[in-house]
Amino acid sequence: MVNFKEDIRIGFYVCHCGHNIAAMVDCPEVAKYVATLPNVVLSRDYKYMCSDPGQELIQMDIREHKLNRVVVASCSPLLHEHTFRSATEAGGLNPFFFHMVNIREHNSWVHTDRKEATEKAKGLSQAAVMRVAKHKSLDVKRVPVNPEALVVGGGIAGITAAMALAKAGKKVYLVEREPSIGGHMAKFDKTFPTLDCAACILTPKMSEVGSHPNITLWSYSEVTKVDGYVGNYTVQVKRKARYIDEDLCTGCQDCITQCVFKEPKFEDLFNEGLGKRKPVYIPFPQATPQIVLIDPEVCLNFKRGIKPGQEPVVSDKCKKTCVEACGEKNAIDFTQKDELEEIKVGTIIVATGFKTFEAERLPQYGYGIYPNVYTALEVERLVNASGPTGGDVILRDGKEPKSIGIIHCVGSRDKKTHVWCSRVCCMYSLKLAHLLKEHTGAEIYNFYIDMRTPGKGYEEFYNQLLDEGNHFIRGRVGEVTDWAVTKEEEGKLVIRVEDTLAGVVRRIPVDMVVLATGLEPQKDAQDVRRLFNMSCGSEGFFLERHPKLAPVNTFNDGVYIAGCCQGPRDIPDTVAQAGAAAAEALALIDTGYVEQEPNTAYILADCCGCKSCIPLCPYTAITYDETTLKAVINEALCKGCGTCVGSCPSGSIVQNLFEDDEIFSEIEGVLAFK
Amino acid sequence: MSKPKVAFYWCASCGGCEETVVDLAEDILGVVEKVDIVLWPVAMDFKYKDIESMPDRSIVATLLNGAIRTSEQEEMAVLLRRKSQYLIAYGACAHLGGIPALANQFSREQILKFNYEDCPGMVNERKTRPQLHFEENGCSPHLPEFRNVVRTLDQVVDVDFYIPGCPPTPNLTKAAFDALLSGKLPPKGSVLAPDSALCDECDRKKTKPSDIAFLEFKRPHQALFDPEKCFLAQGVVCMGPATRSGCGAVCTSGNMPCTGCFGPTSRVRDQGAKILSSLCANIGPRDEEGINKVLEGIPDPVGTFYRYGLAKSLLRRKVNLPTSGNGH
Amino acid sequence: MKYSYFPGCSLKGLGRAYEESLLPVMKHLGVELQELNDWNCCGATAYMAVDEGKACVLAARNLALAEQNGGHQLLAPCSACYMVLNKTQHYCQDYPQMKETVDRALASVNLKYSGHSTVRHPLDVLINDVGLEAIRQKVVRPLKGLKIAPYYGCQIVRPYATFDDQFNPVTMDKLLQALGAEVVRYPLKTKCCGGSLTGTLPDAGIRMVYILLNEARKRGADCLATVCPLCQFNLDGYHAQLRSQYGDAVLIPTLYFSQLMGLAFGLPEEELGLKRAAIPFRWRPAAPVAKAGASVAVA
Amino acid sequence: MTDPSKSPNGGWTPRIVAFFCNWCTYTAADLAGVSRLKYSSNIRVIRLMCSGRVDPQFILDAFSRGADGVLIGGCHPNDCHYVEGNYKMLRRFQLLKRMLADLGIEEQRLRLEWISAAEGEKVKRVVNEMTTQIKALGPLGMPEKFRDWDQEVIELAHHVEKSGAAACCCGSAAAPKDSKAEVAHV
Repeated sequence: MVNFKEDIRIGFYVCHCGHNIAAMVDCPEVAKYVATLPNVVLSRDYKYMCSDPGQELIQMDIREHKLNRVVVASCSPLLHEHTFRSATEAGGLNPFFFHMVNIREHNSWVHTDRKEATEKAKGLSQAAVMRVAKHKSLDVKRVPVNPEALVVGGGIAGITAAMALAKAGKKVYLVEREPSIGGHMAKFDKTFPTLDCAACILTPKMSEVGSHPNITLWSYSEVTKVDGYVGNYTVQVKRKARYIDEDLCTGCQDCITQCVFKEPKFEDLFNEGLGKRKPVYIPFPQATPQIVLIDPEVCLNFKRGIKPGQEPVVSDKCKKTCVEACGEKNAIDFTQKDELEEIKVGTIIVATGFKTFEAERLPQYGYGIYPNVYTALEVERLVNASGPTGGDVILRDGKEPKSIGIIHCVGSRDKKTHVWCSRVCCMYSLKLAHLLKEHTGAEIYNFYIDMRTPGKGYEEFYNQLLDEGNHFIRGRVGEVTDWAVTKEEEGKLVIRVEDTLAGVVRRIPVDMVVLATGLEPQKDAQDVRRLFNMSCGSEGFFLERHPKLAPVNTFNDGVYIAGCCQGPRDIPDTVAQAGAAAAEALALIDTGYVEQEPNTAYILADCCGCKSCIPLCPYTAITYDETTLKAVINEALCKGCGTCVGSCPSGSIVQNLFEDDEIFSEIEGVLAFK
Repeated sequence: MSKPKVAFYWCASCGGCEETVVDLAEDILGVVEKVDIVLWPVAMDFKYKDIESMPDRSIVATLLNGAIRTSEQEEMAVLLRRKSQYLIAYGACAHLGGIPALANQFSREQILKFNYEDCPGMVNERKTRPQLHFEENGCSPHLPEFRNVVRTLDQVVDVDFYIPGCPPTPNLTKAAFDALLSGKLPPKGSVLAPDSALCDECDRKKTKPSDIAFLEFKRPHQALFDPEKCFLAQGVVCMGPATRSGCGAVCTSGNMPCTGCFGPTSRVRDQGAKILSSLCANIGPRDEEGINKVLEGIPDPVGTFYRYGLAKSLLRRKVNLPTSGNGH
Repeated sequence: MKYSYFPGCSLKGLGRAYEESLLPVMKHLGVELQELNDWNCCGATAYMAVDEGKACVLAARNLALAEQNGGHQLLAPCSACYMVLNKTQHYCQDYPQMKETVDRALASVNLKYSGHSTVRHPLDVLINDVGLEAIRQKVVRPLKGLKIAPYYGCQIVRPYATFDDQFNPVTMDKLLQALGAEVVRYPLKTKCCGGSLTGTLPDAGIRMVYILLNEARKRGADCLATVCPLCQFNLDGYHAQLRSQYGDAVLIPTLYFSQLMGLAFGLPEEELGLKRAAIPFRWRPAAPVAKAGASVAVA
Repeated sequence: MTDPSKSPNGGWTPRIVAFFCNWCTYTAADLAGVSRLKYSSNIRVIRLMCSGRVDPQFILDAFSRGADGVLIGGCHPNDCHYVEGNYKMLRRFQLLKRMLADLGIEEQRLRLEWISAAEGEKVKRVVNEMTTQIKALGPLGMPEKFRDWDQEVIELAHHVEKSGAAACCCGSAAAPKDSKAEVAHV
């Protein structure tokens, strides 16, 4: 050890962060106290340490006062550790001779007694000063970034992100769970507030994705496993059996026409169950890829009663007119099985979208009880020219509605279901009101809590709807019932609501009720979160790294989020966010490398070879060397959790940045404050 | 020139350490040839006054074994410290507290009450307890004070070196003498034994699998041990991985698991905490119920993990016992 | 299955038919009910409206007694009792001051309420503990052909929906279906029965009774099934007033679900308190088809 | 120098040392800050990458240096950023709390909590709860206890000193060495 006798010279800085810290912590007093501690040669308080002058101050002091350690007490290290490490490095020191104290998020913002907060700041600062004295010089390791990217989810967010990456010349895998990309947007008729035809603006993008040479599109596929780390992920994708050879199918759809089922008779999920399809089908006319698939649950050529997790069994009972129709193309393959593919990518964009609130959960609104109660998404299909009714609004009982009630905030802004505002329902309700009026001329009643129309042209659209003679009743609907009190109500659905503007309880009979169901996380959001090592907010949407400054980043470097999987948002916001996610991924790819936090562990020569640590490592980074009879850590595989270090019975494993002595000093420090 | 003076002394100990000195066998003759033994109560007749009258630092080295429990032991430790150039804590008790330090789980009163009243076989109708002073036949003997706390030697006086073990092995003892006599001494405060853990010299190491996951812990009386297989692989708590080597793996060679008498390596502050950490982390089940089921096999963690090291552990003693007060 | 049983005043008074039918039905299903020794008023209605503290103390005394007897499952068939006991538990949990008031009062009679008891409703026990299948197996005279409007009233699902949906409870629907009856869709199943208004503002109260009965009739119901003594009283007792106010007495009977269970189980009719109703229920299930070994119910 | 365990406003107030994992609980504490939730100031957080890094020595060391409570925060089961470091901590915790009970340390003084990055509210609740519980228990005060225990030895040392010949005592018997007296080794 060359520097064994080197004097420790610590520079300490406490940041006011404007009033954020200074209002609750007496910063000059903290600086005064720290100045009295051993090894501290300089102690300052400063208004904004993260500002350029603040960082320059550190650099200047390192040179002028021959500092060899730096401590900054300011905000969370998750926010500015990198900033100050860089400043330390710019001053000519190894960046890891720096330590940070969190006196904002963990102190000034959460405490109310100035004296107590000041004492706490002193204690935390003392701990850092004692810790930093033990710090060692460490090297940052650079790891190359695989330039290929993965986009998970083929809705408008995934499509946008994939296209942005592909246009920049990067190879992209786009994995979509459904047989076609397009997501929810493909189901919409028009988009608010401009009333663009959703298909007209989306389908060109879909086919662009489908044919782009840089994009490998895997529909009807799911990510099943993710290994590795930023820049170097190994991803396993399950490609579900379509019973169609994707390379051979031309999308002619002759098989569908020739299917032994002359009429479609199975539930068509793309049309929200309002229409029917055959066992061999294509989800919708503009589906991308233009490849059919066979549903083994209902196809006659498979045995009935497939149990979950089991492979369908071919029965060979059908005449197989589809195979005949396919002819020489020979694309139908009843023996196809799910296949697992492994790909290597450097960055991942998760754009797995949302699901709509299940209206059955609010039985007072009668969905599933009264046939003429619809969800908004069903109405999207109902008014859609390519929908099950060809765009005619024909109710489930065959009638055309003369009056329609649209109930807002179904499953939103409600403590019993979801507390959040789903952001899009007010606007899509206005859009549906407009479309329904256009299609049927019916009287339209909107029942709302508040009209929320923030967005370019949104308020104007609301005004237009008011002018069109739609009724707006402010009040949360109590119930939808077929309990008729008057003659006029007989045979109708009665909406009971307190009109909070007029101060009366109203009963409004209508022919059709539309429930503006809110947006919620996908059912398997928790599984997906674990797969990609992300976090979820308490409501279940994926958590961004920082709500303002890192809205598309996650806590897992190299994994980005876009679209409604992060929270409800409309199409323009989703597209913008997808672009931001792609830009983040591009920045990483074009940098070409990532710097890894040097917090890996290593094994000392004194290791006795007891092998206790080996089973503890989830990354199999620890192995037993049969020649030295000791354990060794493969630094490339170590991710720096320190579990082996905490468990080594003879103290023979050291974790860089979190050495035992560093932590013991920190413990001593936090408890030594006077 | 006179031969260097050496002293042996014993405090709260079983006498086993003295045996080790004798176990040097013929080598002891070599030692006796080179040194002048000035104090060795177990074998030779010297008095307190003899030592007291010696000039300070006139003894080259004192090997003191046993923990410190009484005022007499403290006084001797202080005296010998003053008279010696090197004070060596000899054996687990002086080094770590040893078996006597398990008494740190009980209060002074609990111990006296048990030993002079409740212990089976005790006949003491008047419940007489030892007194510091008493008069008998015109004499007024003075007895040492029984302290509240059992201490290691270095918790009472400054210690230069440690020779670990219960007892230390002849090899280590001889090596220590060699170092002393040749003047080739390591830095002050060193433990005179290797700094890796026991597995390093245990033959059973090669039989330990790399994927251990404990599903149960057995205690030594609950099973017949495979004489070759790693004890941990047999589900038996073995302190070896957390214990300094140097003993030559005598226990594991004798088909008994290591109980930790050599104490931790220099890199560990609390031997018990470390073996707990290692054993527990490698338990198989993940749910509390399953984990606790496995842990039923360790009914007395303090006695198991701190068999020799309680006095030297981070907490030293059961924390809620009556503290000071001399309990006269 | 063993429960402490808190009858409350209604089941010993106006709602006696509820107790008379519930006890044999539960016994028939192997459910053991032990009446809480020395129970007192649950604290409902007047008390709760005037002084919540005193009401909670009253309810808590019953809960404490149940705990003392080791009966941590307390069955409360009357809706008002059920709600007040539940409310007391919630109040004691959520408001430390209320807990203090309760503790102090109970301490003066050497009682302690720790919050460990659970208040159960018979429907909850029947569906979740006994199970529909066990009930189905006891049915010897299926209520085939009987159309019933299931009426739950307000208190067992509001404000605390403990075992069923707040807006669309279905436990009794399932139970009645298990008895072989046809359940008509009755959207007013949790609407107010008129409650105490029949005594204080008769016009409003009677109107509610009329709405409920009229809607049930409109939907083809032969009778209403209820879980609440007050509901049963209101729906059964004001037909004369209905005639005078609306010119239409709507002579449709209202029964306790337990009475219907007794009939389906083939229990002796006179034990089911059927005669206590003002509007007689004359419909009877067909006698069981004689099966070898099947128990024959008393006619 | 004032008594470290006295709050600046007078009177004893608990000191809780917390070991939070970087990915979930530390982030949750940041979130509590960003959300301006208010909780008691008795907690001192030490950031580790994973709860699996929490060496039981850290816990004992914290107690022995004056902590009245130790809180460990990790990711929820199945959510560990490092797959299962939290389970390893859970297993240690199960035995450690039993061992601490045997050593006379009350159960409430050591707490393991799973707090996800989204649960700022839970940080607040847990810290406040623990502070209240430990306030009720009173100080653990290990440093004071050590001083108290060693009083008996110091008395003797004074006595020996008084009885003469103490002038050139080389072994400094005057005060027991702090048990942490670091030992260098061969």
